Amino acid sequence: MALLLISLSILIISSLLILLFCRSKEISACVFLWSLVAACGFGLWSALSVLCQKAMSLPLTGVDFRVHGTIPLGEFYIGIDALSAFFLLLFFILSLAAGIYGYGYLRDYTGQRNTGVHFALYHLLIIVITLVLVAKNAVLFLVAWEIMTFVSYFLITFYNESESVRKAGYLYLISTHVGVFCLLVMFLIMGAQAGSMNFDQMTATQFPLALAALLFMLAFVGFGIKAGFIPFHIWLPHAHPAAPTHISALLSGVVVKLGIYGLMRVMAIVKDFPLWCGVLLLIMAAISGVGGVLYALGQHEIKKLLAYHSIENIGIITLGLGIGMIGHAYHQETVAFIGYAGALLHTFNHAVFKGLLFLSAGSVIHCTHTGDMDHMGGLFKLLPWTGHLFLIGSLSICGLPLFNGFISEWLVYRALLEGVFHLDVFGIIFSSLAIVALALVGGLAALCFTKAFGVIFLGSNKSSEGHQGKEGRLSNIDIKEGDLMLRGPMILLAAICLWGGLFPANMVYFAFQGTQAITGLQIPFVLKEAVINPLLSATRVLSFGGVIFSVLALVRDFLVLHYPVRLTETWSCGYVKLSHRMQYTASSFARPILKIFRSALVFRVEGKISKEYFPAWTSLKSSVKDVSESLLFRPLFYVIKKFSRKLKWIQSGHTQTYILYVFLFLVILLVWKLI
Amino acid sequence: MNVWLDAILILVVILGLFIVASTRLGTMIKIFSWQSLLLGCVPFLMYAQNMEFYIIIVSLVAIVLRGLIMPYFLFWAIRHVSIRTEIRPFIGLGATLLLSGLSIVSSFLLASKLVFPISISSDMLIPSSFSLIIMGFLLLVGRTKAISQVVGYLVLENGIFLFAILLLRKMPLLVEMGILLDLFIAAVVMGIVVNHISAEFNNTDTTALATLKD
Amino acid sequence: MLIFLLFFPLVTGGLVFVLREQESRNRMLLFTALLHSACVFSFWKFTPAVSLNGFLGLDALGLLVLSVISILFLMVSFYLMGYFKGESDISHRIFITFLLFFLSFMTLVTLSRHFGLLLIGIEATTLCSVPLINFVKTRQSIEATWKFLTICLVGIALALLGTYFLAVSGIDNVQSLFIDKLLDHAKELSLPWLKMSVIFLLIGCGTKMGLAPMHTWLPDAHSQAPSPVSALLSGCLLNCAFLSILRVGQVCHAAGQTQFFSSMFILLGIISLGVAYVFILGQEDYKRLFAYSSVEHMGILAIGIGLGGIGIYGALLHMINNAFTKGIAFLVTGNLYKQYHSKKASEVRGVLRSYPITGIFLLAAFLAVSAVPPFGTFISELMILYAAVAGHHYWVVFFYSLFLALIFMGIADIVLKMTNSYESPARGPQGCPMNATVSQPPKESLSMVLPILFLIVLVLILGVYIPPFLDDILQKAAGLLGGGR
Amino acid sequence: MHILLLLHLTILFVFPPLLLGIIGKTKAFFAGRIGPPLLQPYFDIFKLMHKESVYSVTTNWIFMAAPMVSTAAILAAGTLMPLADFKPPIQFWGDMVLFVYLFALARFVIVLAALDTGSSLEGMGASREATFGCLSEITMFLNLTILALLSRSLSLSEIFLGGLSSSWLQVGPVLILVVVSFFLILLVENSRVPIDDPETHLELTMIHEVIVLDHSGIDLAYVLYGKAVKLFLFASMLVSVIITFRVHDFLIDTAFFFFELIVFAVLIGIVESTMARLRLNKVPYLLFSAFIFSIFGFTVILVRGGH
Repeated sequence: MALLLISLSILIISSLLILLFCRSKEISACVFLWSLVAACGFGLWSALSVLCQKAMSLPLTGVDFRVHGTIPLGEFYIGIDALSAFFLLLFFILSLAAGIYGYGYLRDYTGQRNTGVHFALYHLLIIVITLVLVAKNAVLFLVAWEIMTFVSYFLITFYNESESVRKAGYLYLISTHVGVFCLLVMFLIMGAQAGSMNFDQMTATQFPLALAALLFMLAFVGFGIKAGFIPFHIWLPHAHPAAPTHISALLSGVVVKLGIYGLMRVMAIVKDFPLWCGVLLLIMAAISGVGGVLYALGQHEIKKLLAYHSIENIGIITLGLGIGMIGHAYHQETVAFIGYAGALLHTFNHAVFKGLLFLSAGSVIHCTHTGDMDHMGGLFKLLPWTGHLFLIGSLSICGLPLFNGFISEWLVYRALLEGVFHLDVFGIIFSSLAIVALALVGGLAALCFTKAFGVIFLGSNKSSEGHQGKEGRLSNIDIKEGDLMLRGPMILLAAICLWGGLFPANMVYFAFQGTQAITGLQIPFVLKEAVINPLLSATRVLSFGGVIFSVLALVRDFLVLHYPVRLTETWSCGYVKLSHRMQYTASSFARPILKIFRSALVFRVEGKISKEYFPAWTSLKSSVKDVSESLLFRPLFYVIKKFSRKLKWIQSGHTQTYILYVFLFLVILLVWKLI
Repeated sequence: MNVWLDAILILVVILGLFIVASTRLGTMIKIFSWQSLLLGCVPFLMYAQNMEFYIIIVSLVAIVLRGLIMPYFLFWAIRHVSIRTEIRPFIGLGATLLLSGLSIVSSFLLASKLVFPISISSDMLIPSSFSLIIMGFLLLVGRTKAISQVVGYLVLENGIFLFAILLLRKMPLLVEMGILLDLFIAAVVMGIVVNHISAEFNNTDTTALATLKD
Repeated sequence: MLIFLLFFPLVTGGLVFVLREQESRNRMLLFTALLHSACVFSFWKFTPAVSLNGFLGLDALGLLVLSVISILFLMVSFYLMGYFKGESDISHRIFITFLLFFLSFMTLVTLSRHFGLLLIGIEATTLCSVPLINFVKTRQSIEATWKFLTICLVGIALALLGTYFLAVSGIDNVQSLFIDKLLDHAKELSLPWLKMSVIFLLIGCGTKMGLAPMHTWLPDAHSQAPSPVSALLSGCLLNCAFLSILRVGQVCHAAGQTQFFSSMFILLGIISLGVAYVFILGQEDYKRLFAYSSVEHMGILAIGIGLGGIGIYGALLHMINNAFTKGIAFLVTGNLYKQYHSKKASEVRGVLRSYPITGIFLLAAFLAVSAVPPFGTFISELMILYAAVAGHHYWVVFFYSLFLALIFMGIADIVLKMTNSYESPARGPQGCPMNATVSQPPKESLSMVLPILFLIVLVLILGVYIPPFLDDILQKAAGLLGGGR
Repeated sequence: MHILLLLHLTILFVFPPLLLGIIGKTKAFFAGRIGPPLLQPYFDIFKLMHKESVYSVTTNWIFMAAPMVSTAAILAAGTLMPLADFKPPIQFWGDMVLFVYLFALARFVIVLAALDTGSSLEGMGASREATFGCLSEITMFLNLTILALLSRSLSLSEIFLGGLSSSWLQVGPVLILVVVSFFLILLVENSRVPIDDPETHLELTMIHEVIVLDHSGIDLAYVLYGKAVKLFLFASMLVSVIITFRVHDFLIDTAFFFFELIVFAVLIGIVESTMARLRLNKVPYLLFSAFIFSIFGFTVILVRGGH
């Protein structure tokens, strides 16, 4: 705890220092960098020290820090339990990486805005997120939560010259703020029931099932908006592309995850929910997962694509949570433990690889000055570092073996399959549907990332003629790899991806620690072994694959030495004048699958195809409309606005009418109260 | 004695009806002046048996302020206004009269429901006070000229004063006088604002005063 | 002491009327405000004696409102020094005179222990604010003044009638309108008359307080008055009206009619929130925007009081927070108006870039108004919501949250466009005013910055820490209405 | 024990191309030709190893590494699969997920390699491969779930080595549905007729062949080999589901297993010879029907309570 407080005070002091020196760019940036490293270091240390605790006294707690009742209901009461520690771990890793990247990213920023203020806000964001994670008082939690929303709003709208960024920021702000009202009501109900706004007392309180269901619905909406569950996700695909890269990484890696954290916290507090809550969560998770990845397939802008993938991964995480809840409702704790652990681990993994992907996407955008994938291509040769790191990120996010995504998806699968074994018919139906959904999500994600990686980095460049030299390639001067400040954080994240995939035991153990904090139950040692040992076996399979790979590579090397190798143009199957414009684009790559799912999506292909024999030009454009945005929320906003416009006659401007209101209301009250 | 009191009260209400029915601003003010004078006499009749010094004072002040100074001041306020008739009220004259009639009936009904805790000299007093109040409201809501609204407000005030007479003994003099003075100043301020309006807008038609809206 | 507090501003007001120099008038204003606050602060330590035959007295409720008024008035008078710089007007003299009168009568409202006197105070504040609102004397301001005057006078007439009803209800036993006596004998009051009186007083004072649907004068008056006056209207005058309703509530509570009173108050509150939502969404005039937000916050106060229990504590806290918040908001609009010469939100763009300090203040005002932590408004609104939840008033919870969310949408849309946008068709590329005569955009003078900053700090502190002495008084005041934490 | 493992690996490494040979022979028989020798796939692979390698200038190392990675992944998957009575070298609770994901990894890299060339035709093939792959994956998972439910195990070795022995008696019809569904998936995954014709030369209609259009020499050899192993693994899986009967005699069981595989290869050959290729846009329907078969089977199990 002391370590965390040190880290917080470093952040507070340094953010003040940054503000003080914000006129001088160098000093503020320097202060930012070193304080960030120091604070994150202390923070990680504190988180790890809690996670590594051997003593399993339940409930798992660190030492608390408490300042008694300064305001009614609320008090400054923080403490790290394993759940907080787990999230702190991922949060500090990612904020360190994103922060260093941001330092490198903004160092040569020459715009008019003051980067010092931006850095200070970044520190502030770290502080409030830490507070959200360690708060043990609902009011403190809500305060930190709200401040976080607003601080991140200002970080998102860093480039607020453009209209779209402002709109995205506004959308983010209002949707999350609307969610906050659900949370307010939820925590207040808990508080009223427990007689205190402290989490400790709430945890000790028994909630009736009906009330638990109400709380769950409120939490689902309130935290779901932040987490980006599918009907509520509308802010997400707008906010991520609008924000500066390191902020999008943080947004997707941590801020969105706080919704998950909140849900877990509520589960830790309320514990017993009716079965249908878990089922609902599972269904919504499946919809989010599949929907998110389908929308991602339809995107041509890289950051938007990644944003929709966040929704997908939130879906996977929530699948774990949902099966955990169902298992808990059935009193099948094995299922619950593995489900929660899978959700936790995937949260961590997603933060890492999505951070990596966003940062490398940012580097790509930084170099090419466009986010449109259909204008990229062939960047692997020009940006080898970024390309390799993006590849690692892609492999991880698809959950392919060797990388950390596999481990957590495996846990979720495992939980679902255990669900198939341990539950009754009803439970089996839902868990197997969830398995299908998860499989579909996995497959589609692989499709989507082959598309993303292939279209961006492979092939040759597809940008329009004006942008490039005569050979149809970008002139190499344009595109330069970022320096160590940009590369370093990405390498760190990539290393964690690989480490998490090859040596999963530690992270799984940490996830179990978090699970104990959620359920409040001790996980039997046997179960831990039963989960971790298979993963170690999986590593053996992979190492076997590695051996085979090296043998194959040796053979190949040997043969290549002895037989000639020739370089030519790509074989064009006999077509002449194969131009780089004829390559498969992102749109064309995703078209078959989108056509298959067109009943579930609003998938549009617009274009003009000339009917002549020798068409001079044709153009095609495909787009995927966000159903919940265009069919649910836009009409809703429209109705709200329309309604308010319809009622404007109330303020007609005539004094006489106003006096009439007074009179009429008087009569109404008299009639109501006296007759 | 009660007969006289009842007669005066009936007269007051009828004068109220006259105000509601008249379109000429000057006439309205004059009738209002008469009404106020009559109201000023009510305390004398009511408390004839045990007259006290401060009741006389309050009544006299009311008579002077409401019956004499106020009409004079209102005349001053409309001196510069060219149009002196209410041309197009929001609620037509017939409708206003009808509503006033209704208001009288409903006031009697309402008053019959509410039992006054102590015995009072006339059971007409409360209903007539209520009907004056409602008539004041009708004028305020139905008329477009600022002056007629001021008159409406004053009629409403008269109704309240009528009610206050009931409580004349129970209220300290200070408060009673303060309220009277306050109401008087309120009316004066309204008059001044009307004057401002007529200076700025060249008439006192409040339909022009509807630019501030949403 | 109380009499001194009451008459001192009156005297200095008279003095100001005689003084010739604008500078010395300003100084007199500031001096009065300072002395007034000093007195009020001394009351926190030493409870003043009841004076004037029991007509004047100070209880916890009165002290709260009085302190708020005093602090806000001090800030506004400080702000006015900068606001009037470069504008020498003849009406300045009248303006300051009436400002001081206004202060005196507001003090009267907080001090009076008699319903009649209370009403006199309320009426007098209305009358004093007429010249304040009509300061600029344009057509619109006259119109606004007229509406303010008419509607409020009607309201006060109704309140007067309500007071008489109250007297009637106790005519055979209490025979007095002294608050203390009424409270002592509340159980003996005649019920139908009491109810009538409560309804009339609620409508009457509600008109003054700006509760919908009697709020109609409020946006006009607030938007047309000079910004410092709007701040006073919103932060002080509305609270005075609120206080008078609380007095009625006290009687109701003592008479065991809390339910009767609170149900109406909650209804009024929810209607106010709804009306605020309707007009805040898509509002074009930023002063009207904040005016409607006043309606909203009055609604919140009403709901809080209506809910009882911890809600009353919350409402009283919210009253303090709201007064300061509104002070911030309207003083900022004063700055904006000075800089952009327009009240249209669509003509104010890129404040953060052109005038960073005003921009940050505007953001702070926005955050405070929409109850974002760590501003104090958050805690008080939270407490009110807690009261609703704890009392199982789920419909109230629903409407409260819904309307607050919608209102937030509206305010955020407008204010964020004002602070953040950079291009505006009607203006230069940087969002600077196109007005060519203003070559150098006026920067904020110190006296137009410090008061706002002070208020912001105050609201921020209230958001994280409520000092024990304030807590104590709030408890006491809430206890008067049967509430508490 | 180690010898058994070694035998398992030997079968895994050596046997697969033979299946291709058998299929080729069968097809030739139906076409009335003699056809290539049974060992032709081995010859092909050997021949390709000695050929010149040609690389496009647009390609990166991904293009070269992809055949190796995919082959390695498929072989690694093979270590989880029981063959005949041979226990796989590695088995653990939940290895079926890894099994499927290793195939996904193999597909992933191959698709990337196709995109690496920057050819529009290979992009097309890659798009199709990825699309159909992700659709078949869900059916695959559902089928495996059914099998897991029936055998109450999450490990491939336990499922296929005796886990299903009693299921044919209890819910035989269900297993038939699963088998059909598996068979369809096998066809899709291994790009056989009627989904894809391995011998076609019209680029616009190809799926798998067009992906490896630019591969040559040793790389192509690896691709061919990997494909053969994949077919072998799928086939042995299917065979293990169909024939759960064991005599518990090591030699007989093994021989029987090989016999089944050969019969199966012949069966594929027959299907390929007798059916025409489907139109490309009909392929999803085939996949959906596979999915529906397995859903149907699943429902029956739930109703019957066979679990």
